[in-house]
Amino acid sequence: MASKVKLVPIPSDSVIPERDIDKSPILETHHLGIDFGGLVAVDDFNLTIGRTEIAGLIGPNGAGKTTIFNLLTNVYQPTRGTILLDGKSTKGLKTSQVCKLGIARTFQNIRLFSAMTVMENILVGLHDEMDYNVLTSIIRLPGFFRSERIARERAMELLSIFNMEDLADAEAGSLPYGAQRRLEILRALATNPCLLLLDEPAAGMNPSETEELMENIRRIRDMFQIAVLLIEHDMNLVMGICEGICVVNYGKVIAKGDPDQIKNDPVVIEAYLGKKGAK
Amino acid sequence: MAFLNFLISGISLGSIYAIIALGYTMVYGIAKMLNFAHGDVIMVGAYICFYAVARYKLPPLVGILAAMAVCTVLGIIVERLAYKPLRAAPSLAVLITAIGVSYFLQNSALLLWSSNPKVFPSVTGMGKISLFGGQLTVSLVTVVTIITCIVIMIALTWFTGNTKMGKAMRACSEDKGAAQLMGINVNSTISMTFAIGSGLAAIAGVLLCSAYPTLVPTTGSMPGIKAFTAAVFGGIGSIPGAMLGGILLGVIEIFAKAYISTQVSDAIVFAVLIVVLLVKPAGLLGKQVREKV
Amino acid sequence: MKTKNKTLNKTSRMNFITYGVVIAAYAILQTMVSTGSISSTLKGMLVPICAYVVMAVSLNLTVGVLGELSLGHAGFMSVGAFTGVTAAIALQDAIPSGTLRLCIGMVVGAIFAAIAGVLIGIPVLRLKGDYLAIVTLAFGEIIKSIINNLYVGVDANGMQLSFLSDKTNLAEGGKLIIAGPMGIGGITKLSTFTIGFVLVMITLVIVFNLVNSRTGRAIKAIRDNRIAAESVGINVTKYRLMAFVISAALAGAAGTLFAENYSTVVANKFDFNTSILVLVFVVLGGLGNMLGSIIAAAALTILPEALRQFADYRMLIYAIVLILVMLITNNPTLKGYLNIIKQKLVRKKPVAQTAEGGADNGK
Amino acid sequence: MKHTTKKLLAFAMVLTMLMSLCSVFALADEGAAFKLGGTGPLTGGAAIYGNAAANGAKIAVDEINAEGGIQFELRYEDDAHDAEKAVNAYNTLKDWGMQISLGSVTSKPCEATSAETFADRIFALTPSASSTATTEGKDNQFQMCFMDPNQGSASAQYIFDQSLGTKIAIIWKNDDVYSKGIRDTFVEKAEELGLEIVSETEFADGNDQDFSVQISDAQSNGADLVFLPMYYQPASLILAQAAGVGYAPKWFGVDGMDGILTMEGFDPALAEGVMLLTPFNADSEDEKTVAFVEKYQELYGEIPNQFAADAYDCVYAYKQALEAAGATPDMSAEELCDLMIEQFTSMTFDGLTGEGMTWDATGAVSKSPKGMVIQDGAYVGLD
Repeated sequence: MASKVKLVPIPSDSVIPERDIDKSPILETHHLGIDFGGLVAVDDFNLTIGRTEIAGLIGPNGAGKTTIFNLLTNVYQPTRGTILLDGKSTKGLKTSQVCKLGIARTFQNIRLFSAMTVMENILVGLHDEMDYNVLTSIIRLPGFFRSERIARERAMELLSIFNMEDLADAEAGSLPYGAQRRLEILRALATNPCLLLLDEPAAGMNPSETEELMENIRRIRDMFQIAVLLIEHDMNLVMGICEGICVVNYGKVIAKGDPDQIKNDPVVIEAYLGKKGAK
Repeated sequence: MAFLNFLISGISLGSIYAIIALGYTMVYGIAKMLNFAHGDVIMVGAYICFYAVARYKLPPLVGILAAMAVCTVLGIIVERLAYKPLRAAPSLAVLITAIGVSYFLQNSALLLWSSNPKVFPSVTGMGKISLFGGQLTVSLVTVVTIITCIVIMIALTWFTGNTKMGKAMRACSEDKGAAQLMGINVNSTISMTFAIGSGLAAIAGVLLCSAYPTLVPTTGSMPGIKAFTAAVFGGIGSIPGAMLGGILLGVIEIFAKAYISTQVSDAIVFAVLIVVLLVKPAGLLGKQVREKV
Repeated sequence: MKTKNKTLNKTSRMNFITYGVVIAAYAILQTMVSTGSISSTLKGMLVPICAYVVMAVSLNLTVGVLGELSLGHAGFMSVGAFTGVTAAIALQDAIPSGTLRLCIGMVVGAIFAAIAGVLIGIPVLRLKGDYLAIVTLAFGEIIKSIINNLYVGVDANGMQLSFLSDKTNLAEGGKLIIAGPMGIGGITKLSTFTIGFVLVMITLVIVFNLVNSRTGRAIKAIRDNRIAAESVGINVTKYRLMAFVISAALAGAAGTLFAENYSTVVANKFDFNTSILVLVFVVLGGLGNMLGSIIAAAALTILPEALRQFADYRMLIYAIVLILVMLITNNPTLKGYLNIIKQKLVRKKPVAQTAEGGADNGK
Repeated sequence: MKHTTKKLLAFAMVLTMLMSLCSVFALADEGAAFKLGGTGPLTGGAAIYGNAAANGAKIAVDEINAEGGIQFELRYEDDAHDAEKAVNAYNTLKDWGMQISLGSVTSKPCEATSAETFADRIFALTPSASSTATTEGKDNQFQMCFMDPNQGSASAQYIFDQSLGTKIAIIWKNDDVYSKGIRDTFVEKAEELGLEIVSETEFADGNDQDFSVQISDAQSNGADLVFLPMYYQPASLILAQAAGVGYAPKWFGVDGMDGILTMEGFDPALAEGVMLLTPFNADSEDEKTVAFVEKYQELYGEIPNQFAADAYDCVYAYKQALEAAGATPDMSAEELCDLMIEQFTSMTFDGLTGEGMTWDATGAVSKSPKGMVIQDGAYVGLD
């Protein structure tokens, strides 16, 4: 689709797809940083993501990628810098409030509600779509049934994206690994996000599954018109679907650009691909 | 002078809590279970010592050793029969079993030794030490209690730091799976922990009953709960924490009685515990583990 | 759409079984009571069993559904018992109907217990795991200590409260309701089995309908994975507190029901041991399994009474039964043996049926 | 699967228990003996009192049955010092066919069971539940011990009369009806008499081991007499700890203090000079008492305390009343109840715990407490 990219002005140096250029970016971070004790885990992290961009965040193990996700979702409060989601600062918000503003995520080590069914997992994601209150649910007023019915229909629609309708009643913890990863993505989508953060979505998948996943990520983006930021070690996936890539090492951005630029960037090759090649 | 007096009483009471708390904390550290029967092991220890010294006129030291031996064996048996089969079970199931064991020990004691209170013979003698021209009187029991507590603390710290078994214990409490892979026999290490904890409980029982010399089948329950509180106060799983928690709890209890109200002193003790945990959610010396996301 | 119905059916079937069991038990026992074919022992235990069932179900909401260990549930029962009974006594002249007074008492008890739940929940729920457990224990003890030192009287000028010693100075004709450590005495017994049954049913409706709603799913999500729940927009603090407070309120109502069944109530009744007793019901019945809690509460309340024939040994036997049940239901090896026995029994079932007639109707 | 296993197990448990309850029910049969029942703490923290009462009553019943006249069948049920369990225990006794009751041993449970015995018209004579609420407003509830208020004011009066002390300290048990009841009337009477209370401190269950603060408070306020309205177990700790810090005021106890000398391993020197009001004295030279103490020791290996003596007296009082009324075991509980009310309000009874006891219509006993002082490990009358 949009392989043409353009440089975004200061401060981010990021690239975003051409189609998003005249819209305001969905996410901007300015000089974001966090220290754990004396250790600087992330420093001066600037990134801009376009409305419908699929962006990649890569870097060697321990580079601080997941920490950046945790900063974006306010699991950790940043020591420095600001995060602007759709132009609004998320400073001081709780993780749950950030989610309500539109950032949803998956986790590197899958975090499903494993004792609940697949359907229930999605329904938890749809929590805010339902408008009845506690009293309505206890007395079972008609509003409860109406709201529940709509939510369940919506959940089935979401499950149909990955053809998982038949698994609706299965216990989430009993699903095979790949299905768990997919369910986690659907649960994130259920919260109606404008930015989806995927933490190693292809981990543990074989090449054909990865291929399918790439297709699905694109499909989700097109269907929901949302931005996706993903952490991934599988270079085929990253290079295959990401429009803009940000490379971090030791908590700092070392390169930004489109896949071709990254592939040929000597700093990246030395820090990341180079090391891998040397092995 | 009254202040000093209360402080000494507090440290003495706290030392007993601390020794009991050590048992709780060691078992928790390694088996991740709250052994609610620990308080009742104390009671058993005190009864054994009572019978040895008062009935069979054995020297106090023999009585203490007998109590330790019986409690150690009791600890191992209870662990084998009631806790070991549940190693893979959810921690709540183990908790309820421990409560069952506590009921069992209390009711066995009631049948074996009747409900009539026994007055515990002094194992230290009734001596007193007068300081500041008689303004401050400290009983010998108090001195012995505090010294014993310090000795046990030092010995345990040395044991866990320098012996093979102690290191195995620490390894098991960090990560049982990894310890097993390193060739440590996890089961026997856990049994050993129970044995040591129960042995300490016997000493605590003797000291408790020397300081407060009545003995009934429920003697151990309230000190048990207080010591459990102390262990959490100091940071459960931490040996110095149990020590600090125990002594502080004893001192706070006595001070609350002396300077605020004898009626609500327990409430004050628990309120202090709550405040401390709110400020330091893992206890005074506990390690704050950040959940990895 | 087919699957949707199946989900509904599966959970609701279990709920309907639970309602069914409770209603059937009530019908049978009530018939026995009215025909006089019930022993005084069992009859006397009907109301406390109802109260303990409500306690167990409400604690199961905290322990099983929310996933937090509470060791101070009896504290809320205590708050409910004392406030509810006080309300019922204070209204003695205003409202002649005992049942109405009891209902008002239970509502008052529930409200006060809920308030206590909020006050305790806010600090407690900042903690996790065993630390949370110990703090609930601490609060339970604090509640006990406070009520042990609380004096409440009523006279023409209204309610008089004092703490530590009786300074209520009641006017002529006034009466002291809560007398510190002596608790409340001379209570007119208002609780009946029917009211107890109604309270159990209300509790089940509240808990089941709560659990099977967005609120309940949010609470279960927090139990399963707090961080993931936050990441999908669940306000963790709010829902944890909500579960805790509802649980406390139900315990409060149970406390009033319990206290109104005896002529006297003291704060020491609702101590750590009572909290533990209720926890045993919950764990034995199965976490999150309300029917299990109900059966366990009833069985373990009856058990010590049924063991009276063993005289001195009864509490010892109770302890052994408790340990054995925990071992059998939780140890894989022993559970295996049990399954083998069960299979054998099932295979022999046709034989047994012919031999003993309706012997297995009881299942 | 797991749940099914548990459920099956639970069902099995319920079934067996229901069956065993039925079997208890079936046990009730009409015999030639009066069915006498009582509840008391036979387990738990207060088990000393319940067991003593049960043992005392047992001895009396065995003696009476051996005589061949009136026959009793005695049954004591455990109430673990808890109102709920006391009512359960009472109901068990009712199922058994209890005709006359020994109430409950401790005050709070007795308050609960007395409401039941009152409603069911079963006559009850409690050996030791001393709170006013036990008998208040109930015509068929009687006590063998004195009521708490009597003890408190009698103690204050005694201290005043004998000029035993001018500065008085009180240590009492904050969560105990018995202790609280005595303390309240003691303070009231002391104020009236102009006795000065210089220190008042409390303790409670679970907080009843360390008394250093209470003792220190009494000592620093210069109390020359310490009043201990409590049972003997905590009292023994107070005495020991006071001795530990060298504080030796006059000690004044109440009837619950009796038994302190019988504690195994207790050093009588600690109790030297302790004064108490008690109706029973195990060291008495009185023939009946000697025989009772001997028998008790032989059977239970311990010296009986006042609870045992009170329960023993209860059974003999019943014997006297039943004989006087010409009651027969085939009478219903209700018939016996009316007869007993009539008898107890009119008869005079001599027992171990007092001579010439009488009861008024409220159910309170009138017997005079004896002032005792402990000298050389034995009670000596104070008068």
